[in-house]
Amino acid sequence: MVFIAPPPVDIELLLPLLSVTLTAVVVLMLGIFLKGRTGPLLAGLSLLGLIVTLFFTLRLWNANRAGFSGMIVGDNLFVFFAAVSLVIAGLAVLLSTSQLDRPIHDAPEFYALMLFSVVGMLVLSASTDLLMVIIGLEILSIALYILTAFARPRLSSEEAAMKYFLLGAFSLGFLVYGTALVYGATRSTQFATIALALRLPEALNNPLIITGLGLLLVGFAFKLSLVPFHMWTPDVYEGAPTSVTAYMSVGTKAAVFIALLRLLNEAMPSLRPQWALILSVLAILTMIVGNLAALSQTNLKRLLAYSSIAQAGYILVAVIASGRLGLEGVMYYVAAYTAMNLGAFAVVIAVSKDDQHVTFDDLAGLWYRSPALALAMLVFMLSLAGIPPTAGFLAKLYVFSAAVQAGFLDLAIVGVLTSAVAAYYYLRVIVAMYSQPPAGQPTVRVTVPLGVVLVVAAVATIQLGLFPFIPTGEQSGALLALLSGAAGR
Amino acid sequence: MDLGTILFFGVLTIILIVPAIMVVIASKPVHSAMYLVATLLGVAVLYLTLSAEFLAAVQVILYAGAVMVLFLFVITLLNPTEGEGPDPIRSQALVGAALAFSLLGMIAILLLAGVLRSPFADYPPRPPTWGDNIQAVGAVLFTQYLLPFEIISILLLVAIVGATVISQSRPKGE
Amino acid sequence: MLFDYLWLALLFPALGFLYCAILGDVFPRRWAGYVGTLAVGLSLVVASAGLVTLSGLPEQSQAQSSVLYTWIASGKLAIPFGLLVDPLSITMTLIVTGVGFVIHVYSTGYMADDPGYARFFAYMNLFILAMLTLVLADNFVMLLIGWGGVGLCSYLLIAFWFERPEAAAAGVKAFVVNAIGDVGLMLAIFLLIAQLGEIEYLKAFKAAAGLPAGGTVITWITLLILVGAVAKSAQLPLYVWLPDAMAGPAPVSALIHAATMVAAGVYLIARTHPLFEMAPTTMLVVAIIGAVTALFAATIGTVKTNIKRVLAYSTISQLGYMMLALGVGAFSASIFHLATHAFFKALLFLAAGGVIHALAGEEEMAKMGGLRLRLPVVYWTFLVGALALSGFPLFSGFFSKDEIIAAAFFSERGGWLLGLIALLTSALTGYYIFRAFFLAFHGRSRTPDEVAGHLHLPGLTMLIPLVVLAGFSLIAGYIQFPVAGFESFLQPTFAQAHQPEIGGINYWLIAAISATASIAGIGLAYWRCGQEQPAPAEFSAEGWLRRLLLNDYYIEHLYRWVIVWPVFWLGSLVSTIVDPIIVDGVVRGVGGYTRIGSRALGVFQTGYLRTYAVAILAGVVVIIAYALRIGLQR
Amino acid sequence: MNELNFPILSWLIFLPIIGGLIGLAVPRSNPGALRGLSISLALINLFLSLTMLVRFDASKPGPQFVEQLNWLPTFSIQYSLGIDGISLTMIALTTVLTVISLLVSFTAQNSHTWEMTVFTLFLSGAVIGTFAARDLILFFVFWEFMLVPMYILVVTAGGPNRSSAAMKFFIYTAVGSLLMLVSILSLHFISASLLGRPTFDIDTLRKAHLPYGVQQWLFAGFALAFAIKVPVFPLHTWLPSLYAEAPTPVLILATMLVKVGAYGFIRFAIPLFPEAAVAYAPVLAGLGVVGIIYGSLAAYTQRDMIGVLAYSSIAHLGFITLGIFAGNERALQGAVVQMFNHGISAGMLFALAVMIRQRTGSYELSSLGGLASRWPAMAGFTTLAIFSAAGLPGLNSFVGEFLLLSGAFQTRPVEAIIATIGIILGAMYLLRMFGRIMHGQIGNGRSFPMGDIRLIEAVTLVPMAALVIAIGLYPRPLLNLIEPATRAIVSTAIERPVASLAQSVNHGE
Amino acid sequence: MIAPLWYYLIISATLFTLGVLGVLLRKNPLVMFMSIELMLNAAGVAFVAFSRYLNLVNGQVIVFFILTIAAAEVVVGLAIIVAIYRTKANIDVDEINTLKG
Repeated sequence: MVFIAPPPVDIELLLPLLSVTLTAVVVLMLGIFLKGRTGPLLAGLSLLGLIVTLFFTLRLWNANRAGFSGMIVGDNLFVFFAAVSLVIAGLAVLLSTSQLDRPIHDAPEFYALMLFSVVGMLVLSASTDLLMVIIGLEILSIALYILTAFARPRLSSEEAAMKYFLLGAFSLGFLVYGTALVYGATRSTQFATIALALRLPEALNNPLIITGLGLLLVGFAFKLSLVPFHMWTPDVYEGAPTSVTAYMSVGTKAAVFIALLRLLNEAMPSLRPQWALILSVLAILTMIVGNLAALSQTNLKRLLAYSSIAQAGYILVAVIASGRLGLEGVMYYVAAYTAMNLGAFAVVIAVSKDDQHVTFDDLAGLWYRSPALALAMLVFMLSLAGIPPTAGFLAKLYVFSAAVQAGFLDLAIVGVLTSAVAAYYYLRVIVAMYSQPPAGQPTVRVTVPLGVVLVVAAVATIQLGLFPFIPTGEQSGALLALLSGAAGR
Repeated sequence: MDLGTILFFGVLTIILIVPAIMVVIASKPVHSAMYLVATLLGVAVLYLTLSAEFLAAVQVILYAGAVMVLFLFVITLLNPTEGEGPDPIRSQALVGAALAFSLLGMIAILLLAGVLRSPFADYPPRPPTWGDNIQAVGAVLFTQYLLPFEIISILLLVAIVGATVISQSRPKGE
Repeated sequence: MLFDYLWLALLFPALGFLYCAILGDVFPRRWAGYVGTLAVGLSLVVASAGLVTLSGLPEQSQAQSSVLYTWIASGKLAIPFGLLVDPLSITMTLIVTGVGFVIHVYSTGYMADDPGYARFFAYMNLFILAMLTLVLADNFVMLLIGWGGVGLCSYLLIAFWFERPEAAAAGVKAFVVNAIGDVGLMLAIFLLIAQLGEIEYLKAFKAAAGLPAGGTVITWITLLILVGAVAKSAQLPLYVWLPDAMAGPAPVSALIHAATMVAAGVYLIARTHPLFEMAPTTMLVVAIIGAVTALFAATIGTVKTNIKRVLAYSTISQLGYMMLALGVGAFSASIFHLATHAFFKALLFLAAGGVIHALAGEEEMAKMGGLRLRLPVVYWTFLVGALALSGFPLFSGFFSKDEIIAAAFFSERGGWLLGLIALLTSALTGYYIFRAFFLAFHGRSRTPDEVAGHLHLPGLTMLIPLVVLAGFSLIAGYIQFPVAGFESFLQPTFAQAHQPEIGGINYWLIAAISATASIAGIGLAYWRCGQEQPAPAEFSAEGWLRRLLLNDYYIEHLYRWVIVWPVFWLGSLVSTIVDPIIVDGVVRGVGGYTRIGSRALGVFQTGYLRTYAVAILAGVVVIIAYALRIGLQR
Repeated sequence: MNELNFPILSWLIFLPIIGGLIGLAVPRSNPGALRGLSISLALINLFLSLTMLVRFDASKPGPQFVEQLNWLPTFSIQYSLGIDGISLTMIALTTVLTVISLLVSFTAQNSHTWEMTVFTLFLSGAVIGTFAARDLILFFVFWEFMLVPMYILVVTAGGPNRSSAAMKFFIYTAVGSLLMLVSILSLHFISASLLGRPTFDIDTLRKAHLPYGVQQWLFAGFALAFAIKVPVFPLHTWLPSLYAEAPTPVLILATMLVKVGAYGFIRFAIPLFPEAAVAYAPVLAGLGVVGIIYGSLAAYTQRDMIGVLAYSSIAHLGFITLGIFAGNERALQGAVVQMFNHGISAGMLFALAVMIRQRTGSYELSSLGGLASRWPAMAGFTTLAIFSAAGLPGLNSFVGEFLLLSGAFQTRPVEAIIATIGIILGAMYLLRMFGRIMHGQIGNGRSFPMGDIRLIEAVTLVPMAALVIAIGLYPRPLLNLIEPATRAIVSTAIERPVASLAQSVNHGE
Repeated sequence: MIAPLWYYLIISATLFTLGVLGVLLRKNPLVMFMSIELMLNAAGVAFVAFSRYLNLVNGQVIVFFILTIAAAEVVVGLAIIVAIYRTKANIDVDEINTLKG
């Protein structure tokens, strides 16, 4: 019998994970015991759990803990993205309560799964090991597969779930295979160790590593719906319940981008030219295809899906640029994108008659039916289009600044030109609201939770645009050093 | 490498790859499932040759056992008697196949080149230093991989909750 | 400064304009006429005072600048708002205010029944203001203000009866053709600024003396000024607007399109004569344009049947004379003719206006005839004007015109050809004006009975101006006597000019020939039109020559084909094809292709799960291919 | 802080914007309150700008009424305001036109007065912001934001094709301005290495002497944005369609929108990239001239008033472009004066167009005619406006045109001559329009119940008419205001680079 | 008995490609799913082979986790397929394409 020494457990670092998990379990349990319309109660409970978690998360500010043999880290980057993820989840919970005429069946499971997906996001934000990344991604993804199917027995919801699931699993295959190759080349899956190994020229020159990198990027690209790995996105976004669409459009991006950022900068800084090139191509394709495809959409959910593809392209530009501006750019963009995209989806939920098909007709004459809602949507659309003084503008400014500074002028130019194209479809939304007289649509009822989301999102969109708050704090030493090293090059 | 080894691995290759091919081309899902079991068992044998006894056992029990039973269960539940219909996007499938084979070629080249340049690819390798496989796995699993081990339980919980909620029958139009 | 009060001459018409424009229809309408007339009268008084002051000055200081303020200052360029008083400008001022005053008086009667009474006087006063600015300006740019202002008033007054499409069109034509002249003048000023840096007359002339005489620069400057003069003074080839301008009321034709504004071109060249004298080429061009225009317009005048149009072509012809005089260097003679012409042509127009007024707006001579007895005062005054115009001995036109013809023959810049043309024109002048005279006043009445029965007999306000102008037409020629009085008055202005000295036998010989020629013309007119029944051809368009003349030698057609329609076609081309289809087409094309690209992308989004998988695989293959390229390099 | 110890520029910018925000909360059912709010804010703004006019010291070099705050330190972006004579002129004009635009929109009975009022306020604030900003990003923020109220105005209150027109306008200008953003960022980073510190402040950036090759690219980015906004031929096609669809009262203020493009050339593109500007000047001046002729020709054959005015704007802005790129101080000064004048004369024409449409229900030239006999006072104002636009000597536009063309004549004679000839075409299309509207007879069977100019309408027209005449006769105050600023630009941004270019050519030989 | 590293890797690549092919060619989601299992197994083979040749046991531990993940995926995936079958009585992926464009 070999005695295995118990490893040290950093409970503070685990607290956010634990509290969300605990909330999820409590919600599940209550669902078993309580009968009737439990939705609002469980939503409130979930919100409470998320707020508590947010508290635990923020306590880690400037703590810079690494734990569990380098599996996760609790740096400020984690705190920021975890906080964003928690806010996203909170707003999504509020959104989900508002689909009143489409009650969420199985409320306990719904909220529990949502909370579990938050666990996945937290894991992703913290992980510094490819295995943890895979596990986090799977928790998040599996929860989302099921949430996508929650509008069943509507076929489109199930179809979306199946497409999402099969392609997701397909891409997982690439991700895992890539991990295997990286492991073969560097003897480890841990970022720090990989980076160390890659300092040696023989590891760097091993074709396994570049192949592995490529396959890993495929896995990430799928989750971020980068072109050409994006094709599931519009279908899934259309088919899923709108509140879930809203949630995954922002949540996945936030969590996966931070993981990607860590992988590239902490594990593979020495492969920067290679991944920058691959990602540049993907970014250019994404910005072009995402925006172009959105032009001819008539279903708002599909339109926003393509829009989110394109937005991911812009964030990716900041990732490629790296450096201080790039890092802050990703952070800022994700925060801004959260506010404006969730806001837009909130409006979509408010005006939609049918969970799947939300068209421009549903928006027609909104300006005359519900001016406040129309103004909020105006703010969100302008922000998505990158028009000042909204957060979307500053976000783009960040991205393009970072790109120009790092010498990626081509990315910046493609970015601005596609932004102009993007303006077209965002403006079409505005035209629908402001230009056409109402055609007998019912007056819009905005529920309290939805109103809260709208106000929070709109205020955040403008507030971030005018007085941006970018909490860099004392960055986790290693990452910032790497970043500044990359910028200095 | 002696002849016996070559013969052994030659046979192993056949019992691994042929069923794998059959998985892809068998017309009935139930046949595919059976061929998959064969492949999985073949992989377990591969694990054994690599001194991963623990994994081989898990592979047989968990995969060839539990997972495949689940598959067969679903297949019989759905009972898709007729084979697949005509392919509406056949040309596209051909493009896909071409891409897949080129992928195979490229990955094979890259892997071989990688092996050639790896400092550790000497054959035969040194015997494993970890001693008893199960003990070694356990030691690593509960120290270095403690956190993933715990967290993967959440994944399983998610899967269980998800599977139950989604496969519950519910009257339409509710 | 001596002439600081002179700006009052500008102020009164300005105030008159403001009153008529703003309050004219608020207070009783008649007041507008009184105020307008009074304003011009006061200007006349100021101008007379100016004349008195000027006469009291020694000759060498008879060019006084009085600067009100600096109008534009930009860098080294400073443009003052200043008045230049010298014999030339004071002469012009007197003509403008004097004739203007008389015509204002006349208009109070003539326009009495017009609904736009106040508006009319507003425009007229504005015109006086602009014209005075033009003649009193002490620099080119201020001249341009007056120049543009008179153009504006001309437009407004030609199109005064804007309900009539032809009047509105005529106004536009006048303004646009004059705009060509404005552009020429502006370019001349630009060239002056660029080359000399001066735009005040006196300084510019001094600076120009440094330029090589006959050089390219001075030639271009003068040619461009000439473009302006030609447009304003309705010379070939830009005369086309003036005949149409007769669509305005008769007093307008008298004041603007006979006496004052059209003479502005002549004034301009006289004003800038130091420049022209340095450019012999331009002088020759001026002379040729003048001579040809004089003959050309006179020939057309012989066939026109609209009484005001006859007078219009006559005006063009007479302005041609003045140009000719300028071209041959006889600046004083030109201004002299300008002055006499102002009186007798104004008289003729007003008299014609009396006829038209009486006939309720009828201008066609085919509907006139035999008015001698019905409108005696008009008849006699028209006769005086016609005699003066035709250069009948001892009438004002005789003296001034003969000086020009003599100068054309004997000046060192003249020549026998120019002289002959001038003489021929003189004969034609006698013919066409008396043709009109006879057609209108003699013979049998061709007026429809309902009109003839209700003649609007002119009142005193119309008759007195006629008589006054007739008096001036009689005596104005004598200001030159006893010894070149007018010329010596103008001497300070033209001191530096090399004016031809023609006296003695040459002058009297020419006078005799010219008088004979014009009397011959009058005789011919009497022979053809003086009978009870005029030659029937007069009112028809038989024969190629008559058609040619009636159509202005088809110059109008030429313009239409070469300029007007091409501009319109080009414009239509731009509006209908180039802009919406080509230029915007590119823009929309980009948008369209973007949309097509968008649809094309939609085609790939088949909804088939496996399509998406193929896309993913394609991405993988590309990335792995890249890895292959990189990985095997080293 | 500044001369007044009062952030007057910020007030000028944000008063209308805050007013607009408050206005959004005023219900539609209470138009009176909104009118009162908006017009009083506009009047306060007018008063503030007049205060600045009084307190502005034209003899002092450099920006005045400066305000500076660190806005986004991460990017070293400053909230930095300040004006010179050119900015002040434009701001004052904007405040005047805002008042007039609002008043006209009140008189025009339109179901969208509410939108017009609220978003006009936003537009006004944004336009003033562009003129006051001295930080490139701050400028860009206002510049982009400017599009939004205009866009909303068009899509809510516009004509039948409003969506596509507004879209073309937005996308077209967005393409240009986004490329400018790339230029701005490149400038920022390149000059950061030259200056040793990153900045967006234009006065500091001017000191970074960029290499000529870099300047060329960056200038191109700026020039494209400004050229689209001006608009310079052939980038103009958004303008006629926008004007055709936009609610006309708004166009009175929107004339300032295109001025921002010209202003951008003067304030940013030329001083920041002097050598490149000199090198590109022939092209842009040439395009300006083409625009004059092209716009005039198109205006000559338009079927409705707004079309004529739209293409006339293109022609007039062609003059301004020529003036800016003539490379001559007088021409530049003339261009600025013309920017001012065009605002007035075009504003007046748009105001009159609104009044005519209100009385006759149409902008179609073919359905109008003979209005002068029905409404003489309106005809009088129209006459003044038309001849002001035509550049009649003695009226405001002549001053600018004269300075502009006489200046341009010295450096670019051929272009100046063609441009001067363009004046003839200008007279042609303007008089054609005037004649079609005012002259002739009122179409048979038509009766127009409304009377002549009402008092509130006169209130909008008289100030502009007064400015037309006053500037025509006594332009000195305006010129004195502008001259130091233009001289500074010319001496640093045109004469020096020309000299240095010449020098380098000499060295090269 | 042990084969050279390249052998394992080639086997793994072949299995991986066969899995990819299955996803691309089959219309039955169950078979597609089985193909994905092939891909994951291929990765497992590579991991274990590397683990053996690097003489590091953690590769095997990672495969253990991957097996678990695969199991979880199977559970959920099969549930989704069953749910679709309930709704549509057909699970052919080519017949399920209401979402497109």
